[in-house]
Formats: sequence, structure tokens, C-alpha cells
Amino acid sequence: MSTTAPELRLPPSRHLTPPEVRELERTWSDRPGILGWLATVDHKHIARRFIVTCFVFFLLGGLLAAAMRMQLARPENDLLGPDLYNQIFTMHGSTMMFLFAVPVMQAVAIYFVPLMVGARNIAFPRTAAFSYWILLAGGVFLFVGFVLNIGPDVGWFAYVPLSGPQYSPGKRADWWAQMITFTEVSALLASICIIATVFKLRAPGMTLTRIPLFVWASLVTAFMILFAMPAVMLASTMLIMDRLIGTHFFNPADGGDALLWQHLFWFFGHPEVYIIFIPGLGMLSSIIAPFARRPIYGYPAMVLSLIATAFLGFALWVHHMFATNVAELGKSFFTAASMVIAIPTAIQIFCWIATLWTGKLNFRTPLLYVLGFFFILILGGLTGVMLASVSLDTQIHDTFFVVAHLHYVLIGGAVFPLFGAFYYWFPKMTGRMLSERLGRWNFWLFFIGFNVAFFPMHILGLEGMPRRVYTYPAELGWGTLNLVSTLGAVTIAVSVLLFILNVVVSLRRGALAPDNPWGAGTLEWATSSPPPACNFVDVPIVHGREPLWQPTRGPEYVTGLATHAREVLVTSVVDALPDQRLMQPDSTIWPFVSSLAVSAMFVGSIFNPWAIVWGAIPVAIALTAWFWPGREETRKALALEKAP
Amino acid sequence: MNDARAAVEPRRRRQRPAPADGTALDVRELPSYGFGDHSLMWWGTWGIILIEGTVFALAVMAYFYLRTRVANWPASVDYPGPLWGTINLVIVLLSAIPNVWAKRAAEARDLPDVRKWTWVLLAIALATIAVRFLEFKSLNVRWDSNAYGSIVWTLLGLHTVHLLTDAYDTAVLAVLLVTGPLEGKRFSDVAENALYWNFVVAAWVPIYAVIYIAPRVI
Amino acid sequence: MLLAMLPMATPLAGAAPFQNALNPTGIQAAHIYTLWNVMLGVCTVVFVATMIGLLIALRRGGRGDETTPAEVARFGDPERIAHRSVVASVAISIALLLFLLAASVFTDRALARLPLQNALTLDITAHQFWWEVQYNDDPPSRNFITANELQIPVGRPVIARLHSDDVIHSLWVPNLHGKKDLIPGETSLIQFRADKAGDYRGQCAEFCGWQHAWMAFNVKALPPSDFERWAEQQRHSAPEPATDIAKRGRDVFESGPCGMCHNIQGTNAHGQFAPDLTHVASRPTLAAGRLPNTPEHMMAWIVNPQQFKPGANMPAVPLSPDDLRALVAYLQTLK
Amino acid sequence: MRSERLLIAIAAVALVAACQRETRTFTQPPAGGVTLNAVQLTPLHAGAEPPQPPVPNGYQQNAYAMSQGKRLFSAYNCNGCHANGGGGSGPPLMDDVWIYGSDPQNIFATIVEGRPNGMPSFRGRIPDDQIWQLVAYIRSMSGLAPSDAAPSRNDSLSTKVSESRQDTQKPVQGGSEPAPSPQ
Repeated sequence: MSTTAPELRLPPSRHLTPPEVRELERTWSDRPGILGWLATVDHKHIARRFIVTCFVFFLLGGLLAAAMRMQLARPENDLLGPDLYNQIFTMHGSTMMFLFAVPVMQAVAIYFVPLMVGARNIAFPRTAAFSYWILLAGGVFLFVGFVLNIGPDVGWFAYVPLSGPQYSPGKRADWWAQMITFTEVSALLASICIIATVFKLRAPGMTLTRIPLFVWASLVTAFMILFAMPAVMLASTMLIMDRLIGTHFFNPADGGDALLWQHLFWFFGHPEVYIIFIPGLGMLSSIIAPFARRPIYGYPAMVLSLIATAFLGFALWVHHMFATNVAELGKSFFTAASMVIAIPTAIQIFCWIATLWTGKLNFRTPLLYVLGFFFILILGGLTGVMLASVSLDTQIHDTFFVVAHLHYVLIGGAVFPLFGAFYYWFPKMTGRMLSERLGRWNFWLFFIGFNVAFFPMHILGLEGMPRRVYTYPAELGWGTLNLVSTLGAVTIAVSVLLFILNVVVSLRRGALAPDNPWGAGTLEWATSSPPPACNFVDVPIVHGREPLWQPTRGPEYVTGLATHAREVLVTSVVDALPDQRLMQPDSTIWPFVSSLAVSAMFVGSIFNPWAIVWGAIPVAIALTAWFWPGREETRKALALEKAP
Repeated sequence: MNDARAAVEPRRRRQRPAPADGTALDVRELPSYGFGDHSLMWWGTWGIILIEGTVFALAVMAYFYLRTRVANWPASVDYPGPLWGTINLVIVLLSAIPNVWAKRAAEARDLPDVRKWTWVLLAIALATIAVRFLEFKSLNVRWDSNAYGSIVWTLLGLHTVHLLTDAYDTAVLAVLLVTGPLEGKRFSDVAENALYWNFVVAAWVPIYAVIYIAPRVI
Repeated sequence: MLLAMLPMATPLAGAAPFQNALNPTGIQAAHIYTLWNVMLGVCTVVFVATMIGLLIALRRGGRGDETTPAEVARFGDPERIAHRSVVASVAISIALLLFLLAASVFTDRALARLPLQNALTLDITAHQFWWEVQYNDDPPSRNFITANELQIPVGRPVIARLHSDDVIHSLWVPNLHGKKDLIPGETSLIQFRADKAGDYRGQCAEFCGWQHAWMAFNVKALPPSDFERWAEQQRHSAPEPATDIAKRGRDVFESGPCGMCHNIQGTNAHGQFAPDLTHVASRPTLAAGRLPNTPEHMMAWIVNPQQFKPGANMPAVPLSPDDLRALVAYLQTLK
Repeated sequence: MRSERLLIAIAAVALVAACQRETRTFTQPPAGGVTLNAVQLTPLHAGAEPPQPPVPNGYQQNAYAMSQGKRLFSAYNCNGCHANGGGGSGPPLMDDVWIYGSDPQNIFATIVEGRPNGMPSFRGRIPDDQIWQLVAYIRSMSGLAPSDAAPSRNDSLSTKVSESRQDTQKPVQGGSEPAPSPQ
């Protein structure tokens, strides 16, 4: 039954004639040509570009990392000087955090949340498009700066006063601060799209208790972004103002304070870790269910754990500041909080293990990545518990131990699930399967290379090697482990090359993917691979948590949505009862144009504060044109209009 | 309106009624827009409000954090002159009334009233902006004289940005209501614009307190 | 692989005894080391246990593929066994976390309870990229200043007030204690004690710019009597140069660029923007641990410091070969 | 096609500007032998203009050089007489008036040679590259340096607007030496 279920909802439609289906498809498709390409508001196209762009930044960040490992491979190496090395590790951190980890998770959400909730498109599709273009602009901006020797060189958390007006001459620090602005705008807008989609565009019958765990994770993450990112935006704005117009936020001599920066930054920076980590958890749940041939054990516990993690994530920022002289009592509180947050994650891990234990396992590449996650993330989580202790932290803080820890949690907790999810969803996105053989090579090389590269760093840190040093003296005996680590890094590079090879080859010659190659139970597998422009020819009606696995009772699909207009079905927040036929806007170039205008304003403001003023004029014009309704569209809308 | 509908009528008739076997759920009679939490844009607006509310809250926290770093506050400058700020407080609070009327008119889909109140609101917004520039003059401190000046200017600046954006927003809406093209959805746009203005009003009260009262009492 | 490498921590600890958190030679570092061992033990057990659980799960779990019917019946089933085992595991995790929390808090208290009678009080100021140390004494006339080295008496507690002259740095001597940040505009305190004589290495642990990597210093823990002898000698001004070449060297120092930034007690070179050189010859290293303190290295350093520490504030000082030789000869007399 | 050329041109300009502004030229030892302040010994000369010493590249538009100059300006106690450029017993440096000329060479010579009534000679006390850094900074005090490279405020009590926000003072020859200081 579970295998026959998907075919029920495939095109050809169950109620539309073939010409109507063609019209529906035409209605939702992009206009042809380069302009049509720039004007798309199809969440699948936006997300695909998003993912590819983020992956390119991942590769660039990886190259920077390789450069660092080369420099550190032996003591007193003179491959890179301190000036270039400082730029490189700052670029690496900033790229991976702001241009890869956060946006790629949102990108996957932009692609799959609408599909998993059975919507024909994401909410506010033009905003989603703008969010992509502005992130692209920010990334290009950062790397152009790097090429022009304006690469930031103050570390990815840019502590003042080093990043302040006196100790960072030139524009490098401003460049970093403005890159933050770009990426934050992108992340915040994408979050709004995701929240609205989850709350209002779910297929009828998908009550809150039937939302797939990945969608829950994306929703929780989106809310975390809403509350976390403003902190760093405020901080980086203060930094720019200190540097450009002489404010004194971080100037102790004039009433400012250097620690204000650290408080604001880490109030964002720690939730950031979970903003990256929680979507990974959602991906794991999506993968484990089909590969264990059963629903995830303990759905309510999983959801509550996600939410608990999100709340606790805002209560631990000070554990990044244990070496400063903040009050000791406060420190103990943050120790407790930092240890408590391990519990929700533990709950989820145990639930997954229970799921595997009681399931029928299908050992394919996605599941391998899940198992890799278990090994790496648990290890990283445990070192995290160590770092939560004030006194132990004073020894390992700011050493290579921390470098090891953060890579264990971020690569283990985000990148491994992401790769697994990529192998899992690639057939849906492209209509072709990835090669299983290359996939296994890719996984094992990555897994082994990763541990060889990063495990020794724990020991290096305990042996006194601080992070962010461009070289180290031979007599301290750090050479061997650093060399080992560099070899591991090379292995990772090989593995990533295999991955690229796998994608390129499979795109051309990969086996054609059926609609539901893994026999999964969630809605994205109910439509064709790749999905049609309208996602679902017949908007499905949901009767359970794993719709494709469970029998349907009562109505199975929605009729009455226009085929000549982009109508989506809006449902109620809790019970997902049909509520509205909302006509979505047509494809438009204005989000792209607006992103250009906004970028011009941001870049200009680095060189002259007044650029904010005169730069705002084109922005206002572009946004007005964006909002202004077209006559043809309005006529369509009027024809379909029904007052509430 | 009717001729417009007539133009599309044939296409809609092409859609056969839902099959009677109970496998289909027909939604063609559902409304095509709504107000409050029925409207998608209402959720979008709330998203923006949450983000900007967080920024305000953090800026206020920064204000009090910086206050703890120095002995006397405001450091070596006069208190901000309360006159214009208070006037602005009054204007902004009063503006809540026409704002409510605009929202009601929108929900009643009463186009003439919606037009009227939108223009009134625009006028009020412009007035507050004008007063706001006098406020900057009466702060008695420059943004670059010390950290106190920096944070006060930032708070006031942040709120001013909201006045400007909402004024522009209202202006565009007001013009659109006159020129068209119009559809029912525009009424919910007006309602959401009113919601956003309520946020700008609500935000000004604590910020006013921090800028003008806090230095005198802490 | 993990289990293979964990033990490596201990043998490798031997490799570099003079900058190593796993080789405590002071009571504070010892407390932290104990906590480390507790944490390492507990975490290793937890990790191994979870991995075993996972492996069992993988063995126990049946096999299937994408065509295997999914067990949706699970939706109704309370799954008692799974429920019990998950609850049990979570309970154990919570217990262990509470234990670790307690251990951590007790360590904090132990660190705070270092007995401080007749402590040696220092003022340590960090600069890009070197350390300035002032030894406080009673009367203050007996205070003295040195740079990039710390000599402390074994068994006597040290209270250091930490300042920064420019950006945030962090003071870290892993063998003696954890790190503490030096933050401009604030004064922080660190208290430690060396219980074993020997040479230890400290290093800046907060990224502070181009030469963060070469901002190190030496800590020499020595018997109290030797310490007093050293301190007494540090209080003296520089001796009159005995030889002609040394005299010429001093003239070069006073009349050349050196005196603009460096200070030598007893000469009229009173620069305050670089390390005090009154006893430079008595120090083990040059340029904050960058070079061993030998005449050859000193010459090389003076002629082209940027070759060794790019971005440091010491400029290349062009001197005629004779002047250079004389200058170094003089500096070598400053024991 | 033409737009491509335009883009390339813009990129080239940006590249040059950014490089001049951003490079951190850590001082290198002078090539061959001793050249501690080898410039003309006196501003006076008979007959034709003698060749001026070349101004080394990468100082006048360079942010790092100017920030180093700013550091040295207080380290070498130029503040003692010029008081943050406002002028004290020495003439102000923020204004448009230049007694001995505003060209880098003039300022260099002023520092090396000293001037009557108070300005001491720093010949032999400051290496050339540091003097050029001081020169670059001193010019920025009266807005003669690009504002995107000139130093911003220091982390100290704000006494005046930073060099980067200082509007350009068009140099005029003139002013007079301060009165002989009573010693």
C-alpha cells in the first residue's frame, strides 16, 4: 500500500483535462529568456540557485582552509605572511558562517518546505527572490574585496578594539561589517517567507501535529533568526559608525566599552550555532524515517526538543567570554545553561537510535551520512560540555581545542546531514539518481579525512597551541600533529572533488529517478521528479503524519483553484482548514533590480555616510515599482475576487 | 469591475464542478483575500515587527549597559530638551485614533473613508518627521561627543527611519488608492499598514522614556 | 581511531613540557587538570556507550529497501521498550551532566581559594606585540620593570593586575593557570602559584593582530633566594660601560633612534613605547620569544626586525657595521 | 563591448586605489648602506633648484602608513608642541597655513632639519620610513589625504574630529615662525 500510494497523486491530474494541466503549467512557469531567468519567483529555481551559490562559497571557504593548513603544515613555514594569513582565516570563518552554513540551510528549506507542506509556491515569492539576490551580492562583494586586498583581517567575530577605528586602518573591517548587513537582510527576509509558508500555506489536513520534522526544524530556525540576527546587525552598525562617523560605542576613554561588542555579537553568535545545527537535525529525521522504513520514534519529544534547544540557545552567549572579567556568579549560570542544552539534543539522538533499533534499515549513502553524524556530533557535543565549564574553559578557550570542537559540531551537525540530505533529495530536484558507488567513496573519504584533520587539534590545543597563529616555533613539538591534520584536510579535499564529480556525471548520465525512489512518506515525494512548476497538479489533502504511507480517508485532493492564475490555497494556522484562494504575484524583475539598488547603497555607505541618503532614492523607486500592481494582473484578480 | 469579470468569465466556466465521488474538496467559493491572521501579509508584517522590535530592545539594553560604565549620566552634557520630544509623543499617540478609523474603513471596504484617513495619516507622519528634526537639535549632545551621545542618536535615528519608511509606505498607498488599479486585496494592505503604524507608535513610548526620562531619573 | 589517539594525549604531553596544559606545575593548573581528567573519563564512557548502543541498534534493526512496506502501525503503538530505554538514557545523561556541573563548580571554588598571604603583586601590561611587567614592592621605590619575562619564586602566590595598552590580549601560561584577557579600559586579576622550579612558556591567546603568533614570554620559577637575588639585580640601573666599544655603543643608543622608544635606566634614553632594555642581556629571548638572546640574533634583529616579526612596531635601524657592533657589545653588558 | 571596457577600467581604478590604500608595507631595511635621513642639508640653495629627494611610493595614500604616523606623532611627543595639530608653542597643523611648504619633501625636511625657534632636528633619531609615515599623517591632519585612507578617531578622549572627517584645507604659503621660546 505504501508503495502504491504515491502513484495516486501523479499527473495526469485527477480532475483537470490535459489542456487545463498544460495551462496550469504555463501559468506557473517563468517567462523565457534571460529576463525571465532574472525574474523568476518559483521557489524551486530560487532555492536551486541559492544552494549552488552557497556550495560555491563552501568551496571557496574550503580553498582558504587548505591554504591555512598548508601554512601550518610545518613550524615557522613562510608560505603565507601574517597579513595574508589573517585575511584568509577571517575570510574562511566569515564565508562558512555567513555565506554557506546559514543560507544553505535556508535554501534547502525554501526548496522543500513548500513541497513538504503541499503548497504550490512559497509565501512572498518575490521576497524570497530578493533574499537570494542580496546574498549573492554580499558574497560577491566580500570576495571582490578580498581580491582587491580589502579582505577583512580581524577574525570572523571581529573583536573591538582590534576591528575598531584605531587598530584597523583602511576599509577591511568596514568591508566585513557591511558583508554582515547583506547576509543578515537575506537571512531575515527568507525567515519571514518560511514562517508564513509553514503557518498559512499547508495543504488541507496538515495540522500542526502532522508537520514533517524538517519543516518544524526550519520553522524553529526561522524564529531563531528573527531574534538573533538583529543583535549582530546592531553591533556591526555600531562598529561602522565608530569607524566612519566617530561614535564612541566601543571607546572606553569616552564612555564606551569593548565588551559591549562581545555581548551583542555572542547574543547572536551562539544562537547562530543552533541556527546552523537545527535544520541539520530536521534533515536527519527526514532521512532516518524512510531508511528505517518506519516513522521517527517520539515525534512530540522531537518537536519539543527542537523548541527547547531554540530557547536555551539564547541563554549561553557568555560562555564565549569566560576568559574576560564578567562576574563569576553569572559565569556559573551560563555553565549550567550550556550543559542543560545538551539534554534536548541527547533526547533526539536517543529517539533516532530507538528508531533505527526498531526499523528495517536500508543502508544507502544518505543513511551513511546519518551514521557519520552520530560519531562526529556526539564527540563534538561532549567537548562542548567540557567547554561549558568555566575553569576548564580558561585552559582550552581560544586554542586549537576550540577549533576542533567547533568543526566537530558544525561539520558533524550541519555538513554531514546536509550531504546526506543532498544524496536523499537530489533525485527529487533533478530527476536523476546520484551514483551510489561514488557516494560511498565520497562519504568514507570525508569521514576519515575529517577525523584525521580535526581530532589532533584537540591535543594541540591542550598542548598550548592558540588558535589564529600564522606559525609556531619548532621546539614546541606541534609539528607532527599539524602535519597529520594537513593530510586529513587533503583527504577531505579529494572527497569533495569526488562529490562534484558525482554530481556532474549523474546530472548527465545518472539513472532516471522515479517520483519516490526511497519509498518515503512525505509530500515532496507525491509529485513528479523534478516537480512541475506548480509543484502539485492536484493540491493534496493530508490524512496523517506520513501521508504517502497512510491510508486516506475522505477527500484526497483540492479542486476549484484557477488554472490561468497563480492561485495558492491558504489554510488556517492550527488545523489547516481551507481559508482562502490567494492569487500570487506574477514573475517580476523588480526584486533583482531592488537588490542592485540596495547593494549600491550599502557599498556606497562604506565610503561616505551620505550614500545612505542618496542611495535610498533608487531603492525607494525600485521597491515602489515592485509593489505597484499591474493592470492585467489586477483584472485577473478582480475576475477571481471573492470578498471575505 | 464587471466588464473585467466578464472578460475572464468563459475561462472560469471551463472548470467543471468537482467530481461527486467525494475524493475532491472544492475550494472555488473561498474568499480571495482576508484581514488579520487570515491575511498572509499580516504575518509578514508581524515578522518585520518582531525583527525591528528586537533591534529596539537591544538598543535600549545597550543604552543601560553603557550607562553602567560611567559615573554620571549624561556624561558632561545637558539633559535633552523635552519640549519637541513630548510634542511628538502627543502627536504620535493621537495618530492612533485616525489609524484605527482607517483600519475600520478598510475592513468595511469603504473606499472614500479609506482614502480620507490614509491621507490624514500621511499628513500626521510628515508632521512627526518635521518635529523629529527639531528633536535632534534639542538633544544637547552630538553623536561623536561621547558614548551617551552615540546611543541617544542611534535610538532616535532608528525610530526616525521607521517614521520615514512608514510615511513613504503610506504615501505610495494613498496615491494608489486614488489612481488605482484597485482590488479587494488593497483594503487588507491598508489594514496592515495601520498595524505597522501602531507598532511605530508603540515603539516610540519606551524610546521616548529612555531618551528623555531615563537620564533624569538614573 | 578516536580511541587510538586519545592515549596519545599523555605521551605527547611529554614532548613540550614548557607550554602544556596537561603538565601542570602550579596548583591552579593542577586543579584544572584534575577536572579535565574527570571530564575526559566521563565523556569517553558516554561516547563509547552511545556508539555501542548505535552499533547494537544497527545489528538488531532488520534489513529492508525502498520497497519494504513502512510500519505505519507504529503510530498507534506506544512502543514501551523503546520508551523505557530512551527515558532511562536521558535520565542517565542528566545525572552525569549534574555530576560534571558539580565538579566544574567545585573546581571554580578551589581556584578562588588560593591562599594569598605575602603574595607577589605584579602589573602586567600587554602591547602589540610584547609584554611589560612591573614588580610592585614596598616602598614603591623598590618597584622595577621588565619585559617579556616573568621570574617568580616557587611556592609563593602571585597576584597579577592585567592591563592592555591597545587591543584585547590574553595572558596564558598553561602549565601554571588558565588564561585571562587583558582588556583596554579595564583591569582584570589573575592569581596563580608555581610549585615546581623550571622554565615555562606563556603566549598571547586572544587574536591581537599580525604578530599574535609571536607574542610569547618566558616564566622562570626559581627558589625564593635566587628570586630575591634576581630581583635585587633588576633594581639596579645599567652599569657604566667599561670598554671603549661599549661606550661607543651607548653613545649610538642615546644619539640614535633607539632612545626614541626604548628606556635604559641610568642613561638619557627614556623612550616609553618599547620594552625596557635596562637588563636586556639577562633575558633568555629577544622580541617576545621570537629569537634566542645571542649577539648574532640581536644584530640581525636590529638590522631587519620585520624579517622576523612582520608588522611589529620596531623599525629597521640602519647603522654602520662598526656602530652596530658597538651597540650590540654595549647591550650585551646590560646583565 | 564598450560597457565591458568601462567595467574593466572601473575595476582597474578600484584595484589601484584599493592597493594604495590597503597594503601594509612593513618597513624594509634601506637598500645598501646607511641612509638615515639623507636629504638636502638646507632648504636654501644657490642657482637652479637642486634635485629633491624622491618621495617613496605607497605612503601618501596608504591607510597603514598614516595610522603608523599617527601613532608615532604621539610616541615622539609631537603633541608636546603641536597639541593634536591644534598648535601650542608650535604652529597648528590642522589649518591651511604652511610656513615651510606642504609638499611631502618640505615636511620631511622640516622634521629632519628642524626649524628656527623651537622645531628640533630629528636627523639621525628617526628612520626615513617612519618620517615618511609621519609626513603622510601630518598631511592628513589638514585633509590633504584621501578620506577613505586617513585615520579615524582614536580610542581616547575625543579632542577633535578625526583626520578622515577633516575637510581639505587648501594649502597656502604663509604664517610666521612662533616667537623664540624663552629659554
